[in-house]
Amino acid sequence: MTYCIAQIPQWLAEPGLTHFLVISAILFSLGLLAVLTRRNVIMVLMGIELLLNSANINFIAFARYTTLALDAHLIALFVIILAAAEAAIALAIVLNIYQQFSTVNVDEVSTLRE
Amino acid sequence: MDLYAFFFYFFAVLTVGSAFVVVFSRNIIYSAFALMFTFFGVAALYVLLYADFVAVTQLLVYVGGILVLIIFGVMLTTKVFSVEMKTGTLNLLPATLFTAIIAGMLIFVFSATDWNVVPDQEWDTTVYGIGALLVNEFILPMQVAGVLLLVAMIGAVMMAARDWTKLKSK
Amino acid sequence: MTSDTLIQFALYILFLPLLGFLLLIFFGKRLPRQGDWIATGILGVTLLLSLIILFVKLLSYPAETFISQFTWIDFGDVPFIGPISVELGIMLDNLSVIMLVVVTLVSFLVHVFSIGYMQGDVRYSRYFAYLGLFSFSMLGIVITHNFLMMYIFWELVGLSSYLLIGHWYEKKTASDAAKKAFIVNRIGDAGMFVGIMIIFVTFSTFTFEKIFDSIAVGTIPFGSEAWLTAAGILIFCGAIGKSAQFPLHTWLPDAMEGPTPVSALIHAATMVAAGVYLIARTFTIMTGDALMVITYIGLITAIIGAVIAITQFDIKKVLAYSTISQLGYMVMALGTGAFTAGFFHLVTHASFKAGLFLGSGSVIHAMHEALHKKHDHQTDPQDIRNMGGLKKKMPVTYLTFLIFTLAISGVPFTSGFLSKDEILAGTLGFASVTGHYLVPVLAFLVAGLTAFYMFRLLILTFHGDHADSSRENDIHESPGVMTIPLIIFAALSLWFFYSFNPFGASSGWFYAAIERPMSVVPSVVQPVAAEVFKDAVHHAHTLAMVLSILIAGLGILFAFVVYHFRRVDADRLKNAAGPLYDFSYNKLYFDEMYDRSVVGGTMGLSNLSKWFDDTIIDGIVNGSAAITRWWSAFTGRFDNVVIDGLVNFSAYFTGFIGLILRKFQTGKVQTYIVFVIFSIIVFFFIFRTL
Amino acid sequence: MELSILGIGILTWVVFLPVLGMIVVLLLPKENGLAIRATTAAATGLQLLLSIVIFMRFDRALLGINDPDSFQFVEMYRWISVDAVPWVGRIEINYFLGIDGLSVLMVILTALISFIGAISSWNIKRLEKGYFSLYLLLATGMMGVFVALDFFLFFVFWEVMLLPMYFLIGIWGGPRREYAAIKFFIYTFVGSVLMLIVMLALYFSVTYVDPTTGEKVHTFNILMMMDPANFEPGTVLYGVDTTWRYAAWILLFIGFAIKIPLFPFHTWLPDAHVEAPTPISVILAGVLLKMGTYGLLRISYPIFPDATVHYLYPMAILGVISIIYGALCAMAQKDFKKLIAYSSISHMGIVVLGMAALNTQGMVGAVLQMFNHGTITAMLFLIVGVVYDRTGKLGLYDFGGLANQMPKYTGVVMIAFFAALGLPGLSGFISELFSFLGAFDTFRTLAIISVSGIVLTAAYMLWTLQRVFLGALKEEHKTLPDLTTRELIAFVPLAIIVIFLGVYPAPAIDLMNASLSYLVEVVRTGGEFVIIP
Repeated sequence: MTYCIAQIPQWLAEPGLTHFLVISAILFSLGLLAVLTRRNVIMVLMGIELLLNSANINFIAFARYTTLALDAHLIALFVIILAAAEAAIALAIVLNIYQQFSTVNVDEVSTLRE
Repeated sequence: MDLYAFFFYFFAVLTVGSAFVVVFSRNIIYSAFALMFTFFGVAALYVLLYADFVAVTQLLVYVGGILVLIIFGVMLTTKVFSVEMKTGTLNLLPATLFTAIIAGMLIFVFSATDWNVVPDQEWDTTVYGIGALLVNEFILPMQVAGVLLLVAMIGAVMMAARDWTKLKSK
Repeated sequence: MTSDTLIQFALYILFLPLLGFLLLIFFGKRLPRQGDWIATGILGVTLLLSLIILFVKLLSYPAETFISQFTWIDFGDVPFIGPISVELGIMLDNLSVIMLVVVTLVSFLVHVFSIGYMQGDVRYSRYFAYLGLFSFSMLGIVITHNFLMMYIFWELVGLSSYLLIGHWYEKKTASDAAKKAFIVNRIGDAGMFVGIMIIFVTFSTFTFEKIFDSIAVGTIPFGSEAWLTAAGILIFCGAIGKSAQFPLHTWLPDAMEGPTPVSALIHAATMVAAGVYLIARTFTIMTGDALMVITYIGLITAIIGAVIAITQFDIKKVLAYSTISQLGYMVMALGTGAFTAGFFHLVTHASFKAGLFLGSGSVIHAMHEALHKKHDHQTDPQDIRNMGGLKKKMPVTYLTFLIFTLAISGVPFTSGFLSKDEILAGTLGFASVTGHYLVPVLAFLVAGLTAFYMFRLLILTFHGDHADSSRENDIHESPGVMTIPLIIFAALSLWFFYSFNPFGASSGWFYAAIERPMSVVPSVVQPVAAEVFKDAVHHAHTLAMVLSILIAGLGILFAFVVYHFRRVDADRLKNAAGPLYDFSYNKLYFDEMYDRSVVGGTMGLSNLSKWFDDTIIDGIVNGSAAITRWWSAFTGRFDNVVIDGLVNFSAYFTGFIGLILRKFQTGKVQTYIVFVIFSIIVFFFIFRTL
Repeated sequence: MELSILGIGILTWVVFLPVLGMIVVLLLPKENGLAIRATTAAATGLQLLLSIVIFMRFDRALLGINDPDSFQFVEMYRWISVDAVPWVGRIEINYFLGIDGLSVLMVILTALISFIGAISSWNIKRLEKGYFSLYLLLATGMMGVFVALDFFLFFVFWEVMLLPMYFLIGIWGGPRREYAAIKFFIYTFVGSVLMLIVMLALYFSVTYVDPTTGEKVHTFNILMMMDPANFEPGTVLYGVDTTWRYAAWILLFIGFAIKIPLFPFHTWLPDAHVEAPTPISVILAGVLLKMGTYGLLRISYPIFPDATVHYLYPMAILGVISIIYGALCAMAQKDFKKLIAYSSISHMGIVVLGMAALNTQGMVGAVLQMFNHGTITAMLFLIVGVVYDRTGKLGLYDFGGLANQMPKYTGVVMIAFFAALGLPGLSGFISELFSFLGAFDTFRTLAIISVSGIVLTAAYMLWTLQRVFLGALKEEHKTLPDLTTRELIAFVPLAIIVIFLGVYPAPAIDLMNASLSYLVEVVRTGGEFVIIP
């Protein structure tokens, strides 16, 4: 019993790679949930940003704890660049959608079906 | 529990908590602001991971750029001062279920895997290294990224500037 | 004159008509008189050349055979088989030089006749062009020295026959008849093709001479005499088709839809006789069994033709069935071994039957003009019931027609008597050697029937009074271009061209020139040996002559009694015969039988194939359609989207998946992502267990 | 023999000239229809010219088949070479072109039909630029298949041919074009997949020792695959008469049989033909079908001689079924184009029968029949196209009496129809004759049965002739114009070839006789050949 009690705090006390990964996993799931469930396109966009962030956390964590090193930093940077571009385009599209359909709810915009 | 662990848990809770708000808040404005805290938290986590340059970039781009864009988007497409601020959900049950499974899966994989961790290395600032890499090995991706940003910018302007109502009336 | 010159002449004879064909088909309409003089002139030249060849050959080289050949296709030394090469070439022996004269003569006279008969036709130049093509192909059959060329020209005469029968193709009956002629001939040709395949596979050559030599030294197909017999019979199939033998005789009466000169040239004198010529050419390799088959086929054909001819009223139909009957006679003669007699009959028959057809053409021409003058388009100008009494109006036609009729009936002092008498003697001799007495009995019966129905035709057409006296005055004798060929044919139907003795041809030049070739087949399957047969014929000869004169006389007498003097009422006879008359009048119901069985069967089979293709193989296989419907009912949300059952399971499966996926196509991005995630989860669990 | 222009081998020119044309077409403005058409005609015309040069310079005595030294106009470059991929070894794919007696006739046929097709594409109305660039790409793919000697390259060309065909049918076709295009695509693609499987199996089984480095290299070289010594012991396809080899042969056979198309795999053909625009039908029947039989002769026969010999009889049976079944189906059709499509099935059956005979006459007959069927069927489809262009109708009962109205046309029709039904004096006869003669040597009964096909062919061809051209002219057709000069340009060369080869086939037979005899020898010694009466 004492063995177990001693174990847990130590596991908690030293945040390592796994901790960051778990954080990123949670962020990922939350982002996914936003993407999946929200009707508002902008909320979906926010979810995507969360997803990208969680991926970035992974990269940086691996950079710190494995041999990936600076390469991972650069990849993270490119992801950020991508996110910026994506956000700009996506919002432009959202504006267009809004002007076209007067709504930004995805379930009402289903012309893709035809 | 040393200082590092403390900061880690603090920012971890900040990040995850505000992310929860982002996702579950019914008011989109709240979501947007909570997103800012998430980005902050992530930036702080980067710092904890010795990624100073990335952290700063995160702050500049996400908080300074993307978030502002998003908030603008919200303002432009939602009647801010009405009660209609609340946004609905769909597919809630299956989506939550799937997401839970995914989360479980991910966490299981991440924690069960025996990562090939190298012994703790102490780093100086990464700015110099990143700079060197950017103009050497990563020169092509950087150029491409630059072009991408340019294209995205022009494209966004073009799309956003098109006046639909006028087009329709014609 | 050397053999080289003869060969050269033969080549001219062969290719001049082709030249005429090409000239007329391309420039015919632009030439003066639409080029009929070119075609006729060319045939005149070929006739002259053939006569020269005939005289030179028979006088200077009676026993020699001239061959000239070149290698057409050379496969070289073929692995596992040995050297194979295909030679084409021409051969001049007594058989072919006589045939050359027959073909060019009839063709030339028919050309002359056609100038009058076809006057003002819509496709005048085309008609002469096709005649040229026919002459070319027919001459090719005559002078070839190998099976391949024989087959090639065999089919080409079929083509020209098709084109000429269908000359007036606006008429459905004409184009039907043309089609029928070609296809029925094709059936025979297919058999011949198989025969040639057997020969080629065994001997790796098509050349007659080489094949005969190989068989003589004992090489036979697949080492069995049965195959040799089969090869013989199969080659004879070609003759069955072309010479309108039973059971493929039905095309010939229909072929009378073509212009009458064409009937004279192709369907009486030359092309249909090609079958007989083929048997004569390949007589050397015919086994006894094959010859027996040939005999009986010929006999059956002779009887069928004669029986049907008795009751027909269309002047050309009567002649057509008489042609069938006479061809049967020739084939039978060759089958029994009366080689020279059979071939002799071919030659004599060519002139008098061509004459008969041209005479009928002359009559039809006159009738047609008369009817045309009265604007009568109802009355059939070919029906002998509408004729009668033409004797006075058309004396030349009548006289020549009378000579032809006497010839075909086998009355002494005609060429027909000479040849027919020899054939009957041959059958008697054959019967005395082999014991097949049915053959001579029926042959004599046919001779009697022939005399009867030919005189019936003559009497109904020319004697008595005209059926409609109002048009009698409009009927005139045909112009000179039409009567002169008739006179020439009539002259050729007399005895003295063939033998100075009017009661026996065996002393004439013809018998000297044509001799039965030696059989080369293995001795176990040899037909009756030539010497034995000759002896038997010699013994039977006098009997045959007496009998044949008697029987022909009887037939003629009977015809006069019934139709001229009307001592016996024809209708009473008809009623007495009852169903037999109907049977004969309806051509023994052969056409109906074939329509039901062969044509119907093939069409049925073809529709079955189409159904099989559309329904079973292709289309939406019933099962897959049913499953599709079940699936759509199950989902309840989709129309019956027809999965195109692309025959095999994989295609069906693809469609199936497509249907499922379609359900997921909601148009909402988020739903899609849900599916993506779902699949990720599935994959995760799959790979975890691995 | 070597022959190069501007330092580039003549075969490369022949293959890629259309691609050059395509580039020019793509650069032209899409309004300039005449220039686009002229470029297409020029590219295919030059291709034809070069193929005639090849015909002149071709050495008739060289054998080819499995002997790399006696192939002609050979070009070989290293195309893809990847060192040391894990568990694959060195990947080596060569750009390997060359022709022998088997392929030379097909090269000429392809160039000829491409040119004729380009001429008859003149009156394509819609989206000319797309049409003609796809058409040129198709021409390259077809030509490539016949000159490639590397299996991978062969496969690439095979697929290159497939895609333009799909679009050409799917966009420029008749009312049910999507259905037909998809059907064509799926059928052919299934064939490709089967071929791909065998190709990979062969690749992993065959090695050769690189003379420069001394290491063992896997290769796609078809000629290497023909040498049993090159098969690695223990690999899938090693040995003689093994189950795997039989299986591989069957897969390949199905792949090719779909293309031929042989009896149970043929239903894509009628649909594709009915929907395809006329020039595409011409190409489809004139060239594409030959790829199947060519593939069998080039790949299945010499690489798997044991399996080939083992399956000769079933193959011949399928051929006979195709002959008779195709003819019967053709007879029941009411649509002009469908009728011709089924007649193609019937005629290609003769090719298969001749090939299965496995002797020189049969093989020569088969390859000649491939060529002749190409020219004759091209004529037949052009003939259908002529009436379709003028009236928009295809039903056999919609016409009648055209012979009087359009005499030149009817003349051409006569030549084509009679050539198709195997009239002596026209080319179809020669090839059918030798196919049957060869088949009779090996399969006596089957050959006799198949001869009934020539009767059926005569029946449906003449029936069609009667229904469409004879009889009385319909009122609405009294103004139909006869052939135009452009149409005559398309018809006359084909008619001349059909007549010439019918009268004097030796030039064509000499081209391939040596190679095909050698192929027979190679295959017969590689397996246990028996004659089946």
